[in-house]
Amino acid sequence: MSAPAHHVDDQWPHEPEKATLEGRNKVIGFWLFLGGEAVLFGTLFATFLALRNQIGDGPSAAELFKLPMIATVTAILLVSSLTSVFAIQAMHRKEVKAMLNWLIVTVILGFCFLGMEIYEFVEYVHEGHTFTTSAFSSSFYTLVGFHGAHVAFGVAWISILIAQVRKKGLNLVTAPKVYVSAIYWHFIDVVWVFIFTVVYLMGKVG
Amino acid sequence: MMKRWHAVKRLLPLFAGLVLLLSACGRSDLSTLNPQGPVADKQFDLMLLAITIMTIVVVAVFGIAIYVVIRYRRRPGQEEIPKQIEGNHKLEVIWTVIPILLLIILAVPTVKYVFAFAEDYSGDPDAVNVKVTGHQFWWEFEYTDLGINTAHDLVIPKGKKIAIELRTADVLHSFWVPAIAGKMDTNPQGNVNKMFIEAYEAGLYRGKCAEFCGQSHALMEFKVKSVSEETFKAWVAEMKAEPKAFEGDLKVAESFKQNCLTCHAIDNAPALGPNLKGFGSREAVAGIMLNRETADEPIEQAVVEEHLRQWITEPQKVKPGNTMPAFKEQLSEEELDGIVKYLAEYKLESLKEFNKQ
Amino acid sequence: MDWLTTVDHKKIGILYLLAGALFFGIGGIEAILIRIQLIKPMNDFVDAQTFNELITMHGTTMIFLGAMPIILALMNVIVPLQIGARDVAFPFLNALGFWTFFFGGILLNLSWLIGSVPDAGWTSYLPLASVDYSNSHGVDFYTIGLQISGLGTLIGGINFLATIINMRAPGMSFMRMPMFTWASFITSALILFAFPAVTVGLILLMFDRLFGGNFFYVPNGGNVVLWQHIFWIFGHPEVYILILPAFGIISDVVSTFSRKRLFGYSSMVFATVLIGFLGFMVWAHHMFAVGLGPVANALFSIATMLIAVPTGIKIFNWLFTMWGGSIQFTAANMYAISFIPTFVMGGVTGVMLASAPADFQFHDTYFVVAHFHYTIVGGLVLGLFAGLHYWWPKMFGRMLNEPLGKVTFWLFWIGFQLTFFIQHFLGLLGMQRRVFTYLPNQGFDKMNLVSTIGAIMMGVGVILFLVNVVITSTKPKNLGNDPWGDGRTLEWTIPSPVPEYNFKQTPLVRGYDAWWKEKMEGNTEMPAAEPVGSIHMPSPSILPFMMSVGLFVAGFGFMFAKDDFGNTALNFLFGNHLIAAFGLLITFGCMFLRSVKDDHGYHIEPEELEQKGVKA
Amino acid sequence: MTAHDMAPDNSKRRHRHEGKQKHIIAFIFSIVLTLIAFVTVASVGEVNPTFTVILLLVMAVLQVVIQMSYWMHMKDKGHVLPIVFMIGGVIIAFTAIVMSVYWVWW
Ligand code: HEA
Ligand code: HEA
Ligand SMILES: [Cu+2]
Repeated sequence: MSAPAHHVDDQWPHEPEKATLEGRNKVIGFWLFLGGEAVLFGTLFATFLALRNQIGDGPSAAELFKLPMIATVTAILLVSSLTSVFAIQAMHRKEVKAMLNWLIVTVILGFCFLGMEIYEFVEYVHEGHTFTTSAFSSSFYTLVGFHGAHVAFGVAWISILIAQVRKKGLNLVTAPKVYVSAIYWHFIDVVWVFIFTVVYLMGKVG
Repeated sequence: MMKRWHAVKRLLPLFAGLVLLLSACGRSDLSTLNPQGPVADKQFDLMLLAITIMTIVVVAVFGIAIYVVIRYRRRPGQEEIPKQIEGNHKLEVIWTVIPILLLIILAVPTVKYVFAFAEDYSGDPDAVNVKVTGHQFWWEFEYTDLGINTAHDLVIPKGKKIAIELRTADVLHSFWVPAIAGKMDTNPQGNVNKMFIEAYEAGLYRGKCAEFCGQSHALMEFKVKSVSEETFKAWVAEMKAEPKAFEGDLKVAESFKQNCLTCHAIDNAPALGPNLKGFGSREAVAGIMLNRETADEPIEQAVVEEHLRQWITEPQKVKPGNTMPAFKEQLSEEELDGIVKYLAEYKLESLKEFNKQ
Repeated sequence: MDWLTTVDHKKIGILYLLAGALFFGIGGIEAILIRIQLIKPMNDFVDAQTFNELITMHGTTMIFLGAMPIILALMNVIVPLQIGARDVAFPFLNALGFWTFFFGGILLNLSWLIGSVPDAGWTSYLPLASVDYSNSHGVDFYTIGLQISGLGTLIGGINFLATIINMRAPGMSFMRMPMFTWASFITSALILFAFPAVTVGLILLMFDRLFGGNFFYVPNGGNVVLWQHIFWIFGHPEVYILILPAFGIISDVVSTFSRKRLFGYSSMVFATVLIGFLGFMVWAHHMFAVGLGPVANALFSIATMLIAVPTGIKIFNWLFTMWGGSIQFTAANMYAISFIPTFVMGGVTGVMLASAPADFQFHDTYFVVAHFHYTIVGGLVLGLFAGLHYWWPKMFGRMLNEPLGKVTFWLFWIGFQLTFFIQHFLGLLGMQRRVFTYLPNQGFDKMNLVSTIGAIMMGVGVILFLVNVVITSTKPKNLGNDPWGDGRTLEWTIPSPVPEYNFKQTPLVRGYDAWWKEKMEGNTEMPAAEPVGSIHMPSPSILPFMMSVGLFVAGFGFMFAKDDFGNTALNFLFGNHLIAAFGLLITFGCMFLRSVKDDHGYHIEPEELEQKGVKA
Repeated sequence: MTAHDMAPDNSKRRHRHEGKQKHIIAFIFSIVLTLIAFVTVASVGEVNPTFTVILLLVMAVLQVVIQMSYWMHMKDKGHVLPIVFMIGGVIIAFTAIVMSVYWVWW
C-alpha cells in the first residue's frame, strides 16, 4: 500500500489523507475497525454492568475510587484529544514542525495517563482489590485494562509515526497514517468518557 | 393462485393423516407426541399448529419448484433468450403478506402459552412444592413442605400441580419429562428457575437431562411416578417415617455406615450422593440401569440386586465420570451381599402395587 | 514459498479453499465417527469422553474452520472480479487474515495430538467449561485457537467491506452489484459486528481459566448466563454469516442457468440487509429454556419469527427467477435448485423452534440437530458446492467433470436427506442431543441406523467430489472467458484462470448484470474505463505468515504457562511467560517492520500485459 | 494497487479554512460537561441517585456526540459510511448492555 511513486508534490491537497486510493482505503478501513471496537467495548461494558455489584469480600466501588484522581486523568485525556486535533490541523496545512510538536505533546499526555493508571491499579491492589478478588474486580480490571492497553498501543503507534515522519517527511503515504492514528486516539478518548461515567462516577453513586 | 390453493386443500387430509401417524409413534411414557399432562398437551397443540403452517409453506414451495423445474427446463436445441423480468410488485406483496399472516397465527398462541407456562404455583396451597437439584449425574428431589429428600424417582400425585424450583449443585442440567412438560435449565445461585408440571393419569414417565453436562450426560435419566392421591399420601407418610433398620450382621451394618453413609443418607437429610430411602422401590439403579422396561412389568428384586452389585463394584463403567468411588476392594463379598440385600429389600409398602412387587 | 508470501487475492482464495477442505474433511470424519457410535443403542465404539470431544470438535471445526474459509475462499476469488477491481483494498491484511485464521485452526486441532481436546460442546457453556469441570487443556485450545482464527476472520471482514466500498469499477454503483457481492458485503458487516463480541467472551473465559478471573465463577459472584448471552449475541449472527453468502451464490447461479435476470433484485438486496439486521436481535432464542422469563421469551419469539419474512422473499424471488426461464441442469445448478426446498425445510423448523413454549420440547433434542443441519448442510454446503462447480473454471481454468458431478450430487443429496430427515422424529420422540449413547427400546434404534447409513453415503459423495477434483486437475486448461456461455457478471469477461492483475483495463459498468447487458447489445467485451497502462501491484511479503506464527507460539506460551514439564528449562521458559512474550515479540516486531518499511510494490508494463494476455 | 487513481480532483474543491476556534469551543463544552458530571457525583447525597445516574449518562452521550462530530470529523461531508458503521456498532453494543442489565440475574 504505497502512494503512486510519481506523485507530484507541488500542491498539498485539502484532505491529504484521502488524496490517494490507499489513503481512502486506510481511512474507511479504520472506521470499520472502530465499528468493531465499539462492539468490543460494548461487550466489555455489558460484562462490567452485569457484575459490578458482585463485590464478594472485596472493597466496593464507592470505597475504592477517588474522584480527584479520576478527574485529573480525565482532564489529561481530554486535553490530549485536543492536541491531537491540532496536530491534524497542522498536517492539513502541511506545517510539519507544528504537527510533530502537537503529536509529541499528545504522546506525553498519553504517558501521563498511563502512569497514573498504573499508580491507581497498584494502589487498589494494596487495598485488597486484585484481579481475582471478585467478579466486580475481574470485570473492572478487564474493562479499564483493555482501555489502558489501547492507550499504550496508541502511544507506541504515534511515537513510531513521529519517528517516521521525521525520517521520511510528511507525504501522501504518511499523512493517512497520522490521520488514522488521530481518529484512533479520539476513539480512545470517547471510550474513556463512558468509563469515567459508568465505572467511576456511577460506582461512586452506587 | 386459486389453483394452488385447491391443491393445498386437497392435500390437507393427507397431512392430518400424517400427523395422526406421528402421534401414534413414540412411547407414551416418553414421546412429546404423546402428551400425558396439560403442559405437554398444550405444547403439542402448538406443535401441531406449527407443523400445519410449515407444511403449507413447504408444500407451496415444493409445488412451485417442481412445476418450474419441469415446465421451464431447457429443451435440446432451445436457444432463445427468455424475457428478462425485473420483478412484480403484486407478487412481492403477496409473498410478504401471506407469511406475515401465517406468523401472526403462530405468534398469538405462542405469546399466550409463554405466559401461561410461566405461572408460579409455589404459593398455591393445592400444589406440591419440589425443589429439584441437578448433580453430575443424578437428580435430587426435595419436597420442601413435606420434609422429604429423595433421588432418581420423582413421585407425584396425579392431577395436581407440582411447583418445581430448579437449581444445580455443579454444572448446568436441564429437567425434562417429554411426555409431561417441556424442559427448563437448572442454573446456579442467582438464576434459580421455577416451573410446574402435572400428569393427567397415574403412570410412569421417563425424564432426561437435556443440557450437556459432561461425560455421562446421556445417562442422567430419572423417572416420574404419577400415583393416585391416596398412594401419594401413603408414600409421604412412609418416607417421613424412620428408615428401615439394618437387619442381620452388625459388621455389615457398620460397613454400610462407614462406606455408604458418608456420602449417602438413608433418612431425609441432604447428602453428597443420592438418598437411599426406599431403594428397593426405585425404577432404576443409578438412574440408568432400568429395573423394568415399562410400568406393565414388575420390579424384580433379583434384577435390582444384580444392578446394584454391578454399580457398587464398578460405577465408572456404568456411568463414566461420576463421583462415586468403586467399592470393589473395600468391601468383602459378605459385606457387599449384605448391603445389596438390605437396599434391594428396602421396598416401600405404598408403592408395592404401582411397582407390581 | 510463493504461496507463503502471496498477497494475490486469487491465490489467497485458493489457500482458503485448501485449508477449508482440510478442516471440512477433519470435521466430516468426526461426524462419521459420531454417527458410527450412535448406530446402535449402548454402543461402545468410542467412550463417553471421546464422544464429547468428537461433537465439540465437529461443531467447532465445521463452523469456524470448515464453512467459514470456504466462504472466504469464494469471496476472495470472486468479489474483486465481480466489482471490476484489480485487487482487494488491503492485500497485505488479506494474507494476514488467512494466516492467522489458519494457524488458529491448526492450534485448535493440535489438541488431538497433544491429547487434551475441548469437550464442553461447541458452545462451551459454563460451569462445564471451567477449570473445575474440564481441567485438561482442552478448553484452552478452544479459547485460544478460536481467538486467533477469529482475529483472521475479522481482518477478512474489514478487508471485504473496504474493498466493496472503495474499489468498485466506474459505474458499478451499489445497486448494480451482483447478489453474491451484496451478500459478501452484508456478511462482512456481520463479521465485523459479531466477532468482537465472541472475542471478548473468549478472552473472559481464558482469563477465568488461566488467570483466576471470576466472570463465570459463581462462588465469587460470577454469572454463567452471561457467557450464554455473549456467545449467542455472536452465535446467531454467525449462522447468517454462514448462510448469506450461500444465498448470494444461489442468486447468481440460478439466474445464470435460467438465462434470466434475477427476479426482484432490489427486494433481494433489501431482504439481505434486513436479515442481517434482525440477525442481531434474536440471540436469546437459543436460551428459551434458560429461564429468562416470559417477557424476554415472548419478545425473542416474535423477533425470531420475523426473519422468516425477508427469507421468504428471497425464496420466492429465486423460484420466480426460474419461472419463464430456460433452465439448464448443470451440476452447479442442481445443487443450487435443490438448495431452495431443502433450505426451506430447515427454515420452517427454525420458525417452529422460535415458538418458545414449543421450544421447551424441541430444545437440545435431535429436532434442533435436524434443523441446523438442514440449514447448514442443506443450505450452506449445497450452496458452496454450487458455487464451487460454478466458479471452478474461473479459479482453475478447468471445468469439473459434469456427469461425475451429477452422480456426486445425487449421492450427497440422498445421503443428506436420509441422515437428517429422520432426526426430526428422533427429537420429537425424546432423544436429546449430545448423548454418547442411548438405551434400547425407546424407538430410537432403527432411526439412528438409517441416519448413520445416510451419513456414510454423504461421505462417499464427498470422496467422489475429491475424485472429481483430482481427475479435473489432469485436464488441459483450455477454457474461454465465459465457459458457461450464460455468464452475466464481470468475472466472465476476463480469462480463466484469471491473470494476476485481473482486468487489463478497468471496465466501465453500464448497468446491472454488466456483462449480460453488453452481450445483449452485441458487444464481445466490456467497454474500458481507462487506456491500457502500467499496472501497479503490491509486492509479496512473508510478514503475514511470520506474524501468525508469532501468535501461534504466544498461544502455546499462555496455555502451558502453569504446566510442569518435568524439565527445568521448559518450566522456566513457559512459567515466566517467556515463550508467550517471544511469540508476541515476533508478531509486534513484524508489525513494526511493516509500519516502517515502505512497500512500493511493482509495476506490470503494457508490453508485458500483451504477452501475459496471450499466455492466458 | 493501481496507479490509476480515482480520487476526486482536490484542487477544484474550495479550500475551507479550519479554525482552531471551533475545536477549542468543543473542548470547553467537553470540560463543562465533565465538570457537571463530577460535581453532581461529588455532591451526592443531596441529589437523588437515580436522577444522578440519568444525568451522568446524558452528559456522557452529549459529550461523545460533540467529540465525534468535531474531533472525529463525523459531521463533515463524506462520512456517511463511517456514521452507518459506527451506529451499527453502537446498536449492537447497546443491545449487549440491555442484555446485561435485564437478562443476566433473576
Ligand atoms: C446456517 C445456519 C442457520 C440458519 C440459516 C438458521 C435459520 C433459522 N434458525 Fe437456526 N440454528 C442454527 C443454524 C441456523 N439457523 C444452529 C447451528 C443452531 C443450533 C446451535 C446449537 O445449539 O448448537 C440453530 C438453532 C436455532 C434455534 C434454537 C433451538 C434450540 O436450541 O432450542 C432457533 C429457535 O428459534 C432457531 C431458529 C431459526 C430461524 C427462525 C431461522 C430463520 O432464519 C429461518 C428462515 C427461513 C424460512 C422460514 C424458510 C423460508 C421462508 C418462507 C418460504 C416464507 C414463509 C415461511 C413461513 C410463514 C414460516 N435456530
Ligand atoms: C458447518 C457446520 C456443520 C456441518 C457441515 C456438519 C455436517 C455433519 N454433521 Fe454436524 N454439527 C454441527 C455443524 C455441522 N455439521 C454443529 C455446530 C453441531 C453441534 C455440536 C455440539 O453439539 O456442540 C453438530 C452436531 C452433529 C451431530 C449431533 C451430535 C450430538 O448432539 O450428539 C451429528 C449427529 O448425527 C452430526 C452429524 C453430521 C453429519 C453426518 C454431517 C455430514 O454432513 C458430514 C459430511 C462430510 C463428510 C462425511 C466428510 C467426508 C470426508 C472425507 C471422506 C475425508 C476427506 C478428507 C480430507 C479432505 C482430509 N453433527
Ligand atoms: Cu439462532
